[in-house]
Amino acid sequence: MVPTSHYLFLSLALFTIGVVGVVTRRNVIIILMSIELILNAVNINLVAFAHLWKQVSGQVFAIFIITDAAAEAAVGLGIIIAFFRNRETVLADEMDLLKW
Amino acid sequence: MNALVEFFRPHLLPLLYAVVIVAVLPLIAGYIVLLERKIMADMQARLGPMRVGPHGLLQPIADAVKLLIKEDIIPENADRWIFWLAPLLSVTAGMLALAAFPFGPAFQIADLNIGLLFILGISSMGIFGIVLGGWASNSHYSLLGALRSAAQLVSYETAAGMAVVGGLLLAGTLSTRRIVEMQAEQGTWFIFLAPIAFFTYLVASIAETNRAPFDLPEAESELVAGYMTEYSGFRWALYFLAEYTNMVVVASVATTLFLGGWLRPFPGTTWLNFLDYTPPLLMLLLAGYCFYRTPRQPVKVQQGFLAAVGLLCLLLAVILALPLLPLAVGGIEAQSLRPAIHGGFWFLFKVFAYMYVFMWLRFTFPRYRFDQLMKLGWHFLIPVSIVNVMGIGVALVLDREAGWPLWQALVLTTLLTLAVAAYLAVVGERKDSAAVGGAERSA
Amino acid sequence: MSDTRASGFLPQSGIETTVLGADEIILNMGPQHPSTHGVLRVKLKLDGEKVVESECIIGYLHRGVEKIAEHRSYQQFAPYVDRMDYVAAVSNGLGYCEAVEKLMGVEAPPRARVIRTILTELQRIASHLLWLGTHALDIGALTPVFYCFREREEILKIFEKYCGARLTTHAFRIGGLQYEAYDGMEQDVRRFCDDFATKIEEYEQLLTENRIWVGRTRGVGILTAEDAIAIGATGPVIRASGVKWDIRKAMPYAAYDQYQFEIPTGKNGDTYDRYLVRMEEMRQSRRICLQAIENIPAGPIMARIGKVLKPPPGEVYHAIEAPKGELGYYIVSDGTTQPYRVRIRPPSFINLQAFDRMVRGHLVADVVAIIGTLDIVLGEVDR
Amino acid sequence: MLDLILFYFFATLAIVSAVLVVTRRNAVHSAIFLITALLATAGIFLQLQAEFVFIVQIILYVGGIMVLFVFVIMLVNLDVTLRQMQFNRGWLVGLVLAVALGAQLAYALFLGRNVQLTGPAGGELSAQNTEQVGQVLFQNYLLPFEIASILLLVAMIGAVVMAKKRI
Repeated sequence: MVPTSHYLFLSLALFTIGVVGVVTRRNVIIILMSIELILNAVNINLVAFAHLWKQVSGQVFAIFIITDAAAEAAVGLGIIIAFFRNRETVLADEMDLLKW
Repeated sequence: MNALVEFFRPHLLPLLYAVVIVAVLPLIAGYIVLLERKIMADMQARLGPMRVGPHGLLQPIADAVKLLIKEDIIPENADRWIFWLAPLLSVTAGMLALAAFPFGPAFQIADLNIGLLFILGISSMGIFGIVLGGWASNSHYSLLGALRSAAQLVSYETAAGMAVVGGLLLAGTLSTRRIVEMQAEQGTWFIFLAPIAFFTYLVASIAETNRAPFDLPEAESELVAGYMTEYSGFRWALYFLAEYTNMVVVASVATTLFLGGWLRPFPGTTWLNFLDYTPPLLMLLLAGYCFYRTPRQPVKVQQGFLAAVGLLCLLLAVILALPLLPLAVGGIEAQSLRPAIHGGFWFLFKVFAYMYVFMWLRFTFPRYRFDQLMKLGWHFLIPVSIVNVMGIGVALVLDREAGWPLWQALVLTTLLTLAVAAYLAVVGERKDSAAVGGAERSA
Repeated sequence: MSDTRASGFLPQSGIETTVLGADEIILNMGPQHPSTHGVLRVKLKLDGEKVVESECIIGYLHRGVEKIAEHRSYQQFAPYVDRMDYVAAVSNGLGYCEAVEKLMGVEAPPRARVIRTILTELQRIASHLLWLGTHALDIGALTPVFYCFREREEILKIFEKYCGARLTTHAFRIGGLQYEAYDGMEQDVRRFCDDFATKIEEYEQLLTENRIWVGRTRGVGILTAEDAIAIGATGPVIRASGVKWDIRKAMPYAAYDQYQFEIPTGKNGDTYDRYLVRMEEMRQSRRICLQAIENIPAGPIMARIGKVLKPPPGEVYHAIEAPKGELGYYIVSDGTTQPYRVRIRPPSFINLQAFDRMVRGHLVADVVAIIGTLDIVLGEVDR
Repeated sequence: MLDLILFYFFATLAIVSAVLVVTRRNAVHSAIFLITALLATAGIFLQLQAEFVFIVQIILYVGGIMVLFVFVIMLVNLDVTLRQMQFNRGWLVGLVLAVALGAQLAYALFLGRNVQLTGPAGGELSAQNTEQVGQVLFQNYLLPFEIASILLLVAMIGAVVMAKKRI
């Protein structure tokens, strides 16, 4: 039996790597991917506790998070495509004009 | 050490099955290619491969050797790493999906509690192989091919998913073995209970394995060979193996879900029991045909080869006939072995019948244009399969709550779904002719 | 070629520009492309998948046939004519021989004229069969090509028995025929015609009511009657647009005035109508052959003309209905044994002018269907 | 014993590919490493007897979202970005702060690692994981389920409006 704290340390590691990705990268697509990583870390926590207390509601909530991640990725990529078509760039710090 | 052996004991048999499948699959894929070329030739009033071995039976081996020896070109500034990874991804996705199929009551690698969903999930990974392959070969044509196939696969995966859900409602469970047992309990295959689900799945699976009339991504006339343009030699063979493995996977899903996996046709009705004798008789017929043709072979070695094939069929006939005889060998009642041995035969028979329909459609229909293909998928196939799922749901509720007999409720809902489908087709036709009028004078 | 490079009309190498960013891509089909029926290079300017503009670049098969004609005697030039539309060599030969006969004021004997008609109609069926096979193959139907070539083989056997050659036959001579009809020719042609009736039903079954075939051809590459006449298109291309114009009826030549046959026309000039028109033409050609074999008149097969032909100075224009359209010969003679000028009106070249007008607004997959429906042969386009 | 081996295998695979996702210059490479990270986490879900979440992760995340990512990366395939700087100017500050946050949380976790947590007792994870998830999803969580579907609908419309060239 793997103690639950191992899963918590793993999800913490993924969470920090995700935050590092979001904070340091310039390419918006990589930032979106790091956000997916963070959501994944959260999922591991949920499923780990669902396993600990034998409650299935943890897994159900994990599924809700996955659907939310799907919605967020779709809209995020939609914005990237719309932005790219106008400014030919995908870098976060070049998106500095509120209206062009 | 023995803890490890003890631990692995329950997994030894599935491991053996896995090795058998992975070893036999390239051979089967090769012989499916030969079968396809023979059927294509037969439909086109010609003979097909006849040179290599009797009636071309050694052609797949010749093809495999040729592909192995052929030079393996990697385009100049292609992304070497992804170029190498893409075909592997496709093949592993195809082979992994084979793990959950019950080829016979005993012969199954893993009876997962989420069997069918596992297969759908893994085969949806196959898209990456195509998309990354097209992107990595850094040529305009393969990029267009990759974009087209990604769009096509994604849209037809939804339609296939909905069609499978239609079948699952009747089965009530996801595990593939239980699905087949449910069909045995209800005595009929699910194709008769949910015909629309079967046909939408048939069309969606053709589109999902990129086969004509939906083979847009590698339409020879426009994009030369789509995402496979820059691949050659063994890498191209991997893509080919992936395509045929996908075909086997898709055919097995249809067999398990709609055509009653290892059950013989009409398992429930007792007066049709003579059908149990068909497997050995069929094999005997095949063996007889081989022996009848042996003297006619021009070359001595071909005669020997064909005789060997005849003997093989005879052996199979004996094995299939064994469980029918009322004898008990080594304590096991022979009759009890019947479902196991005949099951494998019936499963493979249905898989090949399903693939015959694939090949038959390929050689009679021209190719769809890309926008027609998308329109068919989104405007017709997905709505019909969703309405079908609702129809089956309503039928089940009527059956359980209102006490209607199941097949009556299903007939009613199927007719309703057909009405909706007809309406969608008519609307599609009218919009189609309007759009065509517009396109003509757009210059 | 330098000017096109300057205008950036050549496709950019590699894919630095993004598929999304560049709003227009130049797609280069040919000259070596599986579906351009020979060495035709088509430069398409695409917006996404829609064709915005197209340009056909020809000349890859130019052999200077008309210039060669000025240094050959009339008989010596006859084999060159077969190499132009190599799919319908017999009708090329018929056109040239009849033009020179008209120039010399000589008339081929009736027996020669009937045999010429039979062979030309068989050649029309063979040419249409090759068109149907390759056209269906481009649109994706793999089977018709093998059925069509099986029938075409029968016709080529008849040609081989008659004049020893299958493709570039050089079957006719100025003034009549070189070879007498081999005995058993009537039986061969009758057997072919009877068996062909069922075979054409087979093609119809495979394609005509096929939903995908109709979807891919109905409304694709529409050419209205006015455009067709303005461009000067002829043959099945103009008849599918509703114009009832066929040289065999308008200006009968050889023995066409003796036989009854209809001229099929289409309504709205799209690929599907051209398909129907050509299929009907094959049936009509079969009817002509059957009527012609009934009574092949006896008599000489060669008019009395000297060994050395010296037509009187003057000029002549003679047009016949080749499978692709109106094939015309304009010959100017200066009284010597060699023509001063031979100008050939190739139907494929002129039908090809309709390509750009038909292809605009369609998708890349339709471009292939439109090239197929125009039924062009590059030997005739480039000469 | 085997559980631990499996766990460490999946854990290292997930962390290594997560690091590679964040550090790769080429967007497609990081997309592939993200796929391996997602598959590793799916393996961990399997280990925690969460079969349905395992397969939903594969179908939805890897089969759906990542295909979208790769599709967009191919459409937006700018080789010019490869030559530009990948990390923004203040990357060191960001890195330090993030690692500090991680260390704090790690310390908190380390302190509480063998605390006996008391949670809602009585529940049990049945072998038929899918049926159980289905029951709970459609009985106790029906309202969130409907809200999630509306969320997806809104997201779909938003994405289409954003990405369409000419509406």
